[in-house]
Amino acid sequence: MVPPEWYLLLASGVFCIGLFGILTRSDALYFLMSVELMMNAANVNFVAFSLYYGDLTGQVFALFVIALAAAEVAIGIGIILVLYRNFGDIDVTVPTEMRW
Amino acid sequence: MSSVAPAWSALSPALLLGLTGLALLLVDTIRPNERSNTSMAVVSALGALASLSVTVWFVIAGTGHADTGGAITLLEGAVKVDTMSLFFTAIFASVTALVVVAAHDYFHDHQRPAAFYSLTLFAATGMALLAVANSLAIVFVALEMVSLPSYALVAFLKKNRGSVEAGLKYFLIGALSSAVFLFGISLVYAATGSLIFGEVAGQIESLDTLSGVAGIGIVMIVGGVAFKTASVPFHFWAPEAYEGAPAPVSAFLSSASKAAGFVVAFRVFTEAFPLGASLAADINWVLAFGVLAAVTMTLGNFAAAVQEEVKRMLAYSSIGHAGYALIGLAALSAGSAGNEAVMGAAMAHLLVYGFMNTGAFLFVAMAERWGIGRTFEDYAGLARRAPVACTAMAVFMFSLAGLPPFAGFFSKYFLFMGAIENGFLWLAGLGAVNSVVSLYYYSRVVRAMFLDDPATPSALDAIDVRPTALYAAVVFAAVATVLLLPGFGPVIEAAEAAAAALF
Amino acid sequence: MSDWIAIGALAAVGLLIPIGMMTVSALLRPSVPETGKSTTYESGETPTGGTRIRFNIQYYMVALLFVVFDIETVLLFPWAVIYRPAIEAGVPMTDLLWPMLTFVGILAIGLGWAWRTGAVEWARSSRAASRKTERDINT
Amino acid sequence: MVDAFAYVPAVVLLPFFSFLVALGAGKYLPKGGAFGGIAATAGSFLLSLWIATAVAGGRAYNETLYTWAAGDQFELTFGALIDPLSALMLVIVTLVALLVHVFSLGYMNDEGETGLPRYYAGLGLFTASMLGFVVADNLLMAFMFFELVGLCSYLLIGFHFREPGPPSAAKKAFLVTRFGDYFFLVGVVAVFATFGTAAFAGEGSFPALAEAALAGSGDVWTPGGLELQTWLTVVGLLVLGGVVGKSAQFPLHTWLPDAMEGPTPVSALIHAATMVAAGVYLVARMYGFYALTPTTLAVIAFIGGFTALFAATMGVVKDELKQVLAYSTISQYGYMMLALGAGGYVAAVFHLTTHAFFKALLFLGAGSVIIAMHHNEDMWDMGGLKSRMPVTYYTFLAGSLALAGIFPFAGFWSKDEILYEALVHGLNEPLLLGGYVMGLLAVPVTAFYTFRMVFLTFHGEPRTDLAADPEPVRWNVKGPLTVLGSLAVVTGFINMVPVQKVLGLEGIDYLHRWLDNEWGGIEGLSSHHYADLGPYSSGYIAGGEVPTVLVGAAVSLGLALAGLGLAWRLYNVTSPTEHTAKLGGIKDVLYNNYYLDELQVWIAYRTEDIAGGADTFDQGIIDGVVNGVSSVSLLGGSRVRRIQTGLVTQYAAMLTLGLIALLVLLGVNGGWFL
Repeated sequence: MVPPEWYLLLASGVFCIGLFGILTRSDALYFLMSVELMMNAANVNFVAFSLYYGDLTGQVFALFVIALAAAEVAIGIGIILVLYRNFGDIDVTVPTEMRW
Repeated sequence: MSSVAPAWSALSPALLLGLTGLALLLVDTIRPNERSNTSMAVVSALGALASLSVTVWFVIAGTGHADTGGAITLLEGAVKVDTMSLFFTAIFASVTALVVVAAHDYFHDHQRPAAFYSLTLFAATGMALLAVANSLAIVFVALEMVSLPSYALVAFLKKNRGSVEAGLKYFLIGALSSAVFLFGISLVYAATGSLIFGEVAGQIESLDTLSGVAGIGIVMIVGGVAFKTASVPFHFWAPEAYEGAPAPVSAFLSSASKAAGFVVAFRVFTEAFPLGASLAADINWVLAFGVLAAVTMTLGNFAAAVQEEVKRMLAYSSIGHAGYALIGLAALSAGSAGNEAVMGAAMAHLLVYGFMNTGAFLFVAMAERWGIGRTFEDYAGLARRAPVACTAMAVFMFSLAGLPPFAGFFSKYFLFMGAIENGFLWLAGLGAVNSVVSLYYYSRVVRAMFLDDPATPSALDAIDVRPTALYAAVVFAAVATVLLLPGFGPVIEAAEAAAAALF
Repeated sequence: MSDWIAIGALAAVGLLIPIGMMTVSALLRPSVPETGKSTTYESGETPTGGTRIRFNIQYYMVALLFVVFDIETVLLFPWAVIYRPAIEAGVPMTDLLWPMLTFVGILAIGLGWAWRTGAVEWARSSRAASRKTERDINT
Repeated sequence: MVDAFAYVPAVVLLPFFSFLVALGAGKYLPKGGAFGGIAATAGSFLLSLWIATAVAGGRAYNETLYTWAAGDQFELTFGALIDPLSALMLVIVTLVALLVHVFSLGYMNDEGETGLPRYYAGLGLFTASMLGFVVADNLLMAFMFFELVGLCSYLLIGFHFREPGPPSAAKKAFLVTRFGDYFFLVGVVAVFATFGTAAFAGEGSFPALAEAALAGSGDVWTPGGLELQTWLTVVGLLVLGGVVGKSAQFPLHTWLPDAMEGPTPVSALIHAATMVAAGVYLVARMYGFYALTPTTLAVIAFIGGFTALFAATMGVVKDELKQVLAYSTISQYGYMMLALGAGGYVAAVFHLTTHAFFKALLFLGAGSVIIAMHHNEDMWDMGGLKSRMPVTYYTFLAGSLALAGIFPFAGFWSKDEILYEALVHGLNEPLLLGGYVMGLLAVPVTAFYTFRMVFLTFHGEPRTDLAADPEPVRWNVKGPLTVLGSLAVVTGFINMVPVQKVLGLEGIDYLHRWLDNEWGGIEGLSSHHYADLGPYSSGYIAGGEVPTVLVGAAVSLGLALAGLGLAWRLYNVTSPTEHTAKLGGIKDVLYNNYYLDELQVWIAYRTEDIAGGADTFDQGIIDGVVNGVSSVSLLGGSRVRRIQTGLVTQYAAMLTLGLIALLVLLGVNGGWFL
């Protein structure tokens, strides 16, 4: 059996890749994908430790997370659409009318 | 209570809110082309009020109270109805009712207002669910259930660049924060093997080598909570979202959504990560909340002092108030008898804040409805045209500033007092200094409305309509703020009882 | 450990075969460059306009609805898996059925609302209509 | 018989109803709701008299009337505490409020002011809050009404809100007093934290608990193992912050002169007789607590003495009638603080009483002059009003004689007693003696500026056409002036301690006996008890009590007369000049006289220099500090807001950094990385 630390390392790696994407990309779609990556990193943990502890909660919760992530993407795409209509771009650094 | 009714009926406040939202969708499905703004508003307000009355009835009947058999748990312990959940559900339902009533006038010329009402009610359902959550899984699902409609609500004015920009920023920061939150939950699950609060608490003390994992997880959960409560450094979305969103939505987010964040924080950090056990595992989250509270109230108040627009000032002031309420978590110490007093005071502050802050934002909604400008100068002389509303606004401002004898003074007083009793003099002192700063910018509004002259004589001619429902909501919020003076005794007692059940 | 060798071998073979076939064909076939070969493949039609056209907005609407409802079905599978064993273990039918019916019911209300409010009505957009007539004139 | 004490809430509520009536229906009432206010304050006054009679009948009252909120650790209650002190204060406040209401008919209604309902509503609310403050039976309730009083003064000072001056003066008054109030609030919290109660009187009251704790019995909380005496001193000083703000003591006195922008009756009510009195009253109310901490008492005495002198010197150079009165108010409250700090509880209350009457009188007299002068307040434009408005002149003169401390007017008795107390207690306490010397030095200055004002205003020849033909005033102005004028003459006789001591007559020090619970009162709230607690012992000069009394009285009266005489020489001429140096140029004056004049001029110049310096200090340093603090806050705010750049990716970055910072903080704290 794979030691649980490895799963933790994998999940952390994926999470950090997602975070890196968020910090470096200004395209809204990349932003969404990066968030998905971070959520799936959490899912790796859930499923792995569900197996480790012999407890189904983690797996079921991972399913819920997938569904919620999809819903979040749906909302996100909707907002990106109206963003494009109003600002003519999906670059998230463009709308800076409100600040300070 | 629980002996005569099935146990699931303890969830009826949340269910009522959800069913009302669904009913609105059904009605709109059946008659999609009729613009029935009024009936929609009435139905949603009735739903929220029904939920409120059931909640109040439960509180009076003692549902979930220790005297009547203790908290009611459902769904294998994932849901728990107790006094605190009812207390917060009352806040959510009241704010929702105020907001939907006010929205009736705000969206009077909107094409499809039905979506607004159902989204608001779905978000309220999520909040009510948050209040009863007893498992990290439910917490996350309910949190998303609050967040997702909120994103859509902020961006509800699809053709308004401000609204869209606000929605985008809110969504992006929100998505990032919920991912962080989720990862935190997964780490806690990895360390303890459970998501139910009680079981997590049982494991925390005996973590041994995994305490670092759990610690990182807990800090990430703190982050998720801080996002929902708009606390520094997760607050960046708040000024923009509150400023750009339609004002009723700002009211909803800054009052109800913030309270929802706090109910999660209160429950998670007392039941899942109890202080004594956390300290034994070297996870001093009180320190984290102390830092957050200090930074949050300072940043919020100082930034609010230099704003030019009233709505953005209110946004920052709302951040400052999150800092005050965080004292409820930051001023705890293991095993101290004063813990319930300080947390109870924070809850009472959130209730009072729910009314006064909602009222203030709804006043801004009224100003937007009239079409006068957004800055302090644009409010000059407003009291001459709208004396009742301006008096109400003055009540909100003074109460927010914590000026005696308004209700805001009492809640803040009890809060600082509790912090001092628990040995956190520095937090209370910082809070007092910040209150002084806050008086400056709140009184600017009052001065503009009552003492200043309008820039041009015709500046106020825009006020030609009397939005009845908005007026009603604002006045009702003001009356509630005032009525909380004599009613503060029962409120603080209920809050302290709710907090006592947590420790 | 031997299981992993098999998997590794399978992966190696899976990679080698297509790469080998492409290499061999590239070596054997004659090279005859021609404009018709480099144009976009449109099922035999002559392509019109650029490739960077704006998609109809309703394409996204349908895609959104699809994503949401598709993913929700993920939650149906575990339920379906335990349904029969649970019945056999003596759990009352209503306890099993009602939650899922409620869930599907809520989804149905949402879908119905989206449908009735025009999210899936394809031809109502005036821009789409005008574009369609335009293309008809061209052909 | 109906119990008088059952009507205590009514005393407070009557003016509150007049506030509601004026606010709600003032527009439809004749005179903008003035009569409602007059009726309400008259009712309150009569009830107060009845209550005072009941106290004189040997009874007292200390009840919790309403429990607002009862928390786990502490509770908020409303109650009423009626003892000789509060009964006396009730009578003073209601009487002055009644007279001010009547006077307002002349000053506001007859002058055709607009916004009268707002004005009378403000007066009503103000009176109600002040009365609530007076009857408060615990510190928290007192604090709330204290704040309300501040709010009302904000509303009333800024009454003429369309002009530039009043709103900013109102804001300043509000902010400066609130600055003090925040210390007060912290003090209230500290009292609660220490004793678990904020009640003023009774077995479980906080002064009693403090006394017991100092005596070694009883257990109270102190932060961080601080020594009890030190902590009590800190608490006392915190509460004193509010007092210094409200009673306009150095360095928080700056708001009061500005507050003269308000209508004159408001100045009379707020800045002479009641609101400013609130601070002093509060110290008197919890004197059982202050008496326990010698350091606090010394601070109070020193602040008081310094303020008395400092403000008096500034009064010398002011040209506007109300400005002179404003500085004299600050100075007189300095005397009261000096008395309290010197252990002269009765003397302070005595001066509070006499001052309330003669200062209200002077303000109303000034109001009368201002009506006559069509709202010109510059004294250099007046002159010769004596023959044209005799009622105003003679009442004003009575008030001035009282203020200057001339025998036998009210102010003489009370000021003399203050100085006496400071002297006999100060002989063993250097700091207190310093206070006494400053108080004594202020006496001639006070007499000088008071009579400079009187002579410039009423004597000599009219210097402008306005002064030659003043507008007449009606009964509603003269009536209150007459009442207060007689009071200014006779109030002093309620407490003739020097006479008693010198002649050996027993029992004519009525106020002493009143405050010593001789007729009735509450155990532990008597001047006798306070004297037992106090840290001071008495010393005498010239070999005994009687000579000390005589010497003290003679010195202060002599100094007052000297100041009066100086003013007489410089200003009681047909055409006084601002720069008195010209007097020296008159050739026909005798050499000796010339020399004397030179001296006078030199003294006047030096005084003016000092006064000018104090004024500069006041305007430059104190205001500078206040402004500096606010601009630093605003600067901080505008720096802070810059982190909100509007770029969402930067938000994400800062959010991540914040999270990492939290992780590192907790990690290092919990030792995860080890």
